[in-house]
Amino acid sequence: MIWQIDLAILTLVVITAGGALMVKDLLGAAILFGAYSFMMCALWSIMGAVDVAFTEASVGAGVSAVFFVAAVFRTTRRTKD
Amino acid sequence: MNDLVATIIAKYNYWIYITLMMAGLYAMIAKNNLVKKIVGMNIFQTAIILFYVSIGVKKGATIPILEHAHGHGHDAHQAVHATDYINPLPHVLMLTAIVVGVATLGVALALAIRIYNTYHTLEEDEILAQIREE
Amino acid sequence: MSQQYPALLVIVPLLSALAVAVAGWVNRKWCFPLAAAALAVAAWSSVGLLFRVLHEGVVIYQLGGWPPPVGIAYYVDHLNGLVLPLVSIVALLNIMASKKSVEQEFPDKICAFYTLYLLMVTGLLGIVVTGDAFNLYVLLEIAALTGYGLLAIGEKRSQLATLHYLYMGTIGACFYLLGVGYLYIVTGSLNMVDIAEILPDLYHSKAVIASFIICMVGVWLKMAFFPLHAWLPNAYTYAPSASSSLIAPLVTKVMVYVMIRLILTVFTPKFAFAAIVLSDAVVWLAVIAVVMGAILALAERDLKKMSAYIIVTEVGYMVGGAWLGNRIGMTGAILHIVNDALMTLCIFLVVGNIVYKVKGYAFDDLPGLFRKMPFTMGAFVIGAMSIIGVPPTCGFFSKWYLIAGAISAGRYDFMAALLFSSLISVVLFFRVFEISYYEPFGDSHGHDDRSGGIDEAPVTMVVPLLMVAAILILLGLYTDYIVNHIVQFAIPEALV
Amino acid sequence: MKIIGFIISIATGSLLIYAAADFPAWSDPASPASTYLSPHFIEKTIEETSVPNIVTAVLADYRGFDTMFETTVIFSAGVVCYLLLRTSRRKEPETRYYRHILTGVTIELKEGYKIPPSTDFERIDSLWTPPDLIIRTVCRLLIPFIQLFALYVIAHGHHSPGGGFQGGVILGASIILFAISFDLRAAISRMSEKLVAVLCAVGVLIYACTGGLCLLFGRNFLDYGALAELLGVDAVTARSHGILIVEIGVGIAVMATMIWVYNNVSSAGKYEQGL
Repeated sequence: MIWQIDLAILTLVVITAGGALMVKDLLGAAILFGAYSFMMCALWSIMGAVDVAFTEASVGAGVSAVFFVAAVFRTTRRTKD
Repeated sequence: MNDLVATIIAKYNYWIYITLMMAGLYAMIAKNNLVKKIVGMNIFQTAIILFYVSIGVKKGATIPILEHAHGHGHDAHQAVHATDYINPLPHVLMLTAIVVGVATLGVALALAIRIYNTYHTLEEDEILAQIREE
Repeated sequence: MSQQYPALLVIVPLLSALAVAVAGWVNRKWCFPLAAAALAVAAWSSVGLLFRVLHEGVVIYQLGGWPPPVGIAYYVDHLNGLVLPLVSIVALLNIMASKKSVEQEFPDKICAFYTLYLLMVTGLLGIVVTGDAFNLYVLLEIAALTGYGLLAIGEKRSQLATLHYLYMGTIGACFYLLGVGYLYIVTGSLNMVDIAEILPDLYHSKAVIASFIICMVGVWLKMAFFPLHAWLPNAYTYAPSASSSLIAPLVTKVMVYVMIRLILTVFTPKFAFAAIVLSDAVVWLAVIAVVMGAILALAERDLKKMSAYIIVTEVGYMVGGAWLGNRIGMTGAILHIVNDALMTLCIFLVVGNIVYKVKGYAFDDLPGLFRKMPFTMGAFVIGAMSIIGVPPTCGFFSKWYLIAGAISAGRYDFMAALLFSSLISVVLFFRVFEISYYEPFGDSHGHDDRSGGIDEAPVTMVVPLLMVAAILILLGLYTDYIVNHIVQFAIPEALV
Repeated sequence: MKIIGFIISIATGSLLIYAAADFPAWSDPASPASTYLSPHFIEKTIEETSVPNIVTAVLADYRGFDTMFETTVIFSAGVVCYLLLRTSRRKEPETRYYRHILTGVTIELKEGYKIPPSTDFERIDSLWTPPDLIIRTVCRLLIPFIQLFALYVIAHGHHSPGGGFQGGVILGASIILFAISFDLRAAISRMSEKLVAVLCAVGVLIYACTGGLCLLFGRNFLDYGALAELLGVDAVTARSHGILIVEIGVGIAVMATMIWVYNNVSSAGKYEQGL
C-alpha cells in the first residue's frame, strides 16, 4: 500500500462526498455521487477488497448514478440546498 | 501529544468513515430537498461499508483468492495459512449491504418521482406548505 | 418432515411470493389462493415448531449444513417459538380479511401487492427465527423495503409519509448494522449465541457499550419508540387498509422482539441491566412515550391516526416493561407482544371494514355505525376493551404483569403512566362509541338514508375479524398456560 | 432542523469516536476479527468447496442463505418500483405517432385509426429525436462485448473477483446503455416488460429451488452436497457446481431487476421515451 495514493484518494472521497451534498444542482449532485462511489471503489481495491470494489464500481458508480440521473431527468434539477 | 497523533494516524480509516457518516446523517436530517436526502442516505450507507471493509484489512496479506489452487484434488495445493490472506467475511457481508443500498435507492427514487408528480416540487417545505393549504 | 419446519416456515412464503409474481402475468386469479395457501403452510409449520420446542427444547437448524459459527443457523427457543405463530397467524387472518378491500383499492396490481405481502411475511418470520446477527439485518431490509411498497400505494399523502419512513428506517437499519460491525470487530463472530459466549470478557470494552447503544437506537427507530416515532402515524394512517392491518400489528412488535432478543440472548441481562446504567433512563423515556402517545392520540379526530398513536403508547409499554430489569416486567413485555399484535390487528381490521363500506375513517364518518355494522363494531368493542385492559380480554393480563413488574422494580412512575394511559384509552374509545352509537347515521353527509338498516361488510371480512376478537378473549383465559409453559422458559434464569 | 441534525450527527460521531479508542489496531493480523472465524474460511474453503475465490465460496455457500435474501431484496425493490410507478397498461393515449423508417416521415394518428399493416412503421413518442449516429454505432459495437464480459464475470466468479451479482449488474447495464443510446421503446420492444418481470422472479426461483432440491434429497436447505448424486460428482465438487447454479440465478435476477427499475424510474412508469 502506497500511503501517498491512499491519502490522495481519501481526500478525494471526502471532497466528492462534500461536493455531492453541497452543490446546488441535482444533476451535479448525481454526477458527483458517481465520482464519490468510484473513489470509494478505488479505496476498497487498495484495501484488498476486490469483490466489494468490483460491485461498487458496477453498482455505485454505474447503475446508481444512472438511476439518479434518470430520476432527476423525470423530476427537476432545481434545489435550494 | 505524540500518543494522540499516533492514534490518529494509526486509525485514520476509522476517522474518515466517521466523518462521512456524520456528513450523511446530517444531510438526511437537515437537508430540505428529497433527492439530496437520498444522496446523504447513500453516503451514510457507503460509510458503513467502508468501516466493515476496514475491519477486514490485514497487514502483509493479499486478496482473498487462493493462489495455485485450481483443480479439485485435495493434494493439488499446499497448506493455506490464514495470515496470508485478507479476512473475506466482511467483504461478503458488504456485498450484501451494497445490494441492499441500491435496492433502497431504487425505491426511494420511485417515491420521490411519485411525490414530484403530485406536488411538482422536491422541496420538503414547499410540499408541506401545499399540504397545509388543502 | 417435522425436522424441516424451520426451513419451510421461511421458504414456503418466499417460493410462493415468486410463484405469485410469475402467476400474476398469466392469470390474476391465481394470486390469492397461492398466497393464502402458502401462509396456511407457514402457520402450520410455525405451530408445529412451537410444539416441538415445547417438547424438545431449543431447536437449532443449520442452513447449508454448516455448523453455527461458520454458517448461518436458525435458533428457535420458547421466545421466538411464541412469536412465530403470532406472525404467521396474523398474516393469514389478515390476508383472508383483506381480500375484498385489496380488490376494491387496487384492482390492477393485485399480483404485485400479494408478492410484496408474502415477501414481507417472509422477512418478518425470518427476523424472528434467525440466530445470526447479520442475517437479521438482511431480513430487516426485506421487511422494510416491502413495507415501503405496501404503505406508499395509499392516499395522496402516503408517498411523502413513506419516504420519511424510508429515511428513518434506513438510519435505523444502518445503526443496527453498525452495531453488529462493532460486535464483529471485538468478537469476530456473527452468531448470536456465539457472541454471547465471547462477550463476558469484554463487558467493559467501550466498543461493546457503543455497539449496544447503537443497536438499541437503531431498533427503537424501527419500532417508533417515543422521541423517534415521528414517521409512524402518518405512514400508517394514509396507507391502504390491507397493508396497514398487516404492518401495524406486526412490524413494531417484531422489532420489540428483536430488542428483547438482543437484550436476553446477545448481550445478556447481566450486561444490559447491571454492567451499564441505562435502564433507569430508558424506563423514563418509556414513561414519556406512554404519556405522550396517549395525549397525542387524544388530539386526533380520526380513528386510524388515533390507533396509530395508540401503537406508539403500546411500544412504550413494551420497552418500559422489558427495561424494568426484572422477570415479571419482561414476562409482561413478551406477553404484550402477543396481545398487542392481536389487539392492533383487531382495531385495524375494523378500520378496514369501515373504510370498505363508508370510504372514510374520520370521526365524522362514524355516526350510526353500531346499527349499520353490528358485527364489526362488536369486534371493535372487544378490541377496545382489550386495549383499555378490561379483565376477560388478554390486554388486562399483560398490563397486570407490567404493573406488577413496575411495582417490584420500585418504578411507581411507570406504573402511574400505565394507569394514566389506560384512563386516556377509556376516554378515547368511549368517545368513538358515543359517536358511532348515539349519533344517527347520515347527519354529517346529508344523506336521506336515516333508516339505519344493517349494511355489514362482506362475510369474508367479518368472519376473520370475529375470529380475532374470539382469540383476544381466549388468550386472556389461557394467559396462565402461556406464562407457565412458554414465557417462563423464554427468559434466562439469570434474570430474577 | 439544521441544528437538530447537527446535534444528532455530532452526538453519533462522538459516540463512535469514543468507541473507536478500544478497537484493535488497524490492519492487525492478531485482531479478533482476523483470528476467530475467518481462518476457517481461508484454510478450509478449498477442501470443502473447491472454490479458490474465498469470497464467492463464503457468499454462495457458507452464508448462502444471506445471499438468497439479498437477491430477494433486489427482487422486491423491482416489484416496489413497479407497484409505485407503473401507470395502468390499458390506457392508450389519444394520439399516437408513427414513423416510416424508410422515408423518415412521421405520422400522427388520432384515436381509432390504424396504420397500414406493414413492418416499415415504428411507433415513436411525441418528443422523439433521431438517435445520434456516432453514439448509436459505438453502442452497437460495445454492447456485445459488455455482455460477453458480463457472462465471463458470472462464469469465472470461482477463480477471480466477480460472480453472479457483478455480472448481472453489468449485463443489466448493457441493456440500460442500449435504452439510453436509442430510446426506451426500442429497448422494451426487444425485452418486454413481462419478460423482465418474469426473469426477475425466475432468477430468485433458481436460487430458492436449488436450496429446495437439497431438502428433497433429505439434507438441510441449501446444503449443495446433496446434489452430488444428481450431478454425478463427489460432494465437494457438487458444492462448487451448486455455487455456480445459484450464481447464475443471482445474475438473472439482478440483470432483470436493474432493467425493470431503470424502465420504471426513467419513464416515471409510462414506458415512453426514457432518458
